[in-house]
Amino acid sequence: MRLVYFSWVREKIGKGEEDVELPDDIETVRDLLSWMKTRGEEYEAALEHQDVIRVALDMEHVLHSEKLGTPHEIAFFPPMTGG
Amino acid sequence: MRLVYFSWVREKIGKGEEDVELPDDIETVRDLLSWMKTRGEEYEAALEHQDVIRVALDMEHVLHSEKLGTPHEIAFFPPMTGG
Amino acid sequence: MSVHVTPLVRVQAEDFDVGAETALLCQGRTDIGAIVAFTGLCRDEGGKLAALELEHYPGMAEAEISRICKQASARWPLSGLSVIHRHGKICPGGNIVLVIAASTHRQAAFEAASFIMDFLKTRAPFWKKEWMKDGTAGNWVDAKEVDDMASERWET
Amino acid sequence: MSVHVTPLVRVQAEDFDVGAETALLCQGRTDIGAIVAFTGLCRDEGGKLAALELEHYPGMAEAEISRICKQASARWPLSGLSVIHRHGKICPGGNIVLVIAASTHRQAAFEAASFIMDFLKTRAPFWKKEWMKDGTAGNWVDAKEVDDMASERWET
Repeated sequence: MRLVYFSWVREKIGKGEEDVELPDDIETVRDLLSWMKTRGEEYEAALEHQDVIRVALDMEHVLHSEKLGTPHEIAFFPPMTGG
Repeated sequence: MRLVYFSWVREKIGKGEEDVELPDDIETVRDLLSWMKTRGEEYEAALEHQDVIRVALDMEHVLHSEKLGTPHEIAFFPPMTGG
Repeated sequence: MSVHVTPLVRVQAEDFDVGAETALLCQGRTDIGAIVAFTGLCRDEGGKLAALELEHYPGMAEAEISRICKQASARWPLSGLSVIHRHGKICPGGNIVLVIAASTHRQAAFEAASFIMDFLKTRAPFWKKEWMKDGTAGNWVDAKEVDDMASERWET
Repeated sequence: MSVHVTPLVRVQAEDFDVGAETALLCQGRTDIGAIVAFTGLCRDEGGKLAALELEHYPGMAEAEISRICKQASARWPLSGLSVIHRHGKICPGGNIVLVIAASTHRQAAFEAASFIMDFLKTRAPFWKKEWMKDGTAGNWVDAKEVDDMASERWET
């Protein structure tokens, strides 16, 4: 699974993207976030305020309650500040 | 007193401007409009629907109830359709 | 929060360029966050219209637009304001009016430009005559009730 | 009354020109009555800011802007729509975003442009980092609650 990170999530994790094998028991986006935080202190720091973290599956915004499914790419980032 | 006309008011009266001596007993813009209509059938036709006619004194919109005062220029025209 | 701006107001037969006018308004400024440029164009009315002829009241047109700009400046914190209104014959696709409102924040720029357009329609002394493709003598365009309503909504 | 438009969506490092983009949108058209062009610019924050750095999510940025445009087209009868969002380092006074909405009538053009801007702020994957003149490492700009409120007002 391809994971991509942006803005201060990227900076805190220390990389912009990586390929990761996810455990089988992850059902929702929220489960994924919880598991991500166990992957090391940089992940824990980046995803600490879990509620503000936005997640996109294959470039579409999803709620944390959404089923994860089998996307090609999962993105993690803070609230957007464009425009 | 300089009178100026625009749009179909100008076309119906048949001229764009004229200098006119006003009678002494005109107090309001409404009095002026009533008197104007007595000046000939072209004026009567142009100002027939008196309520829709807009009047400006020295280039400022006024209500028909306004006192006429002593402006240099009085303009008569239909509702505006610019923009 | 009231920012004093000197609005640029022009009534002219010549065409205008939204890019050039926007650049002029921003020249050397680094405090502007939002610019809303409204352009009003001549529509062909389903292919029937040959041209619009815009008559105006010289002097009062500029004065009335300036009064509308002053009201907008008093109501919203604007960094810049330009209004250009054309007169004379304008063909379908041609520009009629340009309103540019600049501000620190977008909401002020949007509202000021919309406010100015609503009042230009109902207060600025311009009249449109239609010249049709079939050669019939032009009719004067009727004022629209919807425009009166649009300007009245700002009174609340 | 729904007019099908193909929105022009571009995410680019290069600057844009509001005049050229407006001309492109109107090219050969005689049915457009109103164009609203919104330009968002980099402010200097009282002289303290050296530059904004805009990070974006390539692919999703274009996709999300296209989704926002589609919603606007479904909601208002638009004749044309262009959205350009820049990324990379942008100095004070520089352009960040351009939204052009064209319609037969002005209200649709104003509302569509305003709607698109509100949703660009809250949905398009861009993030701003501030680089200060005193050399301090940039902070990431915080999302504003006022922007969330602005996009929520369209839900009524």
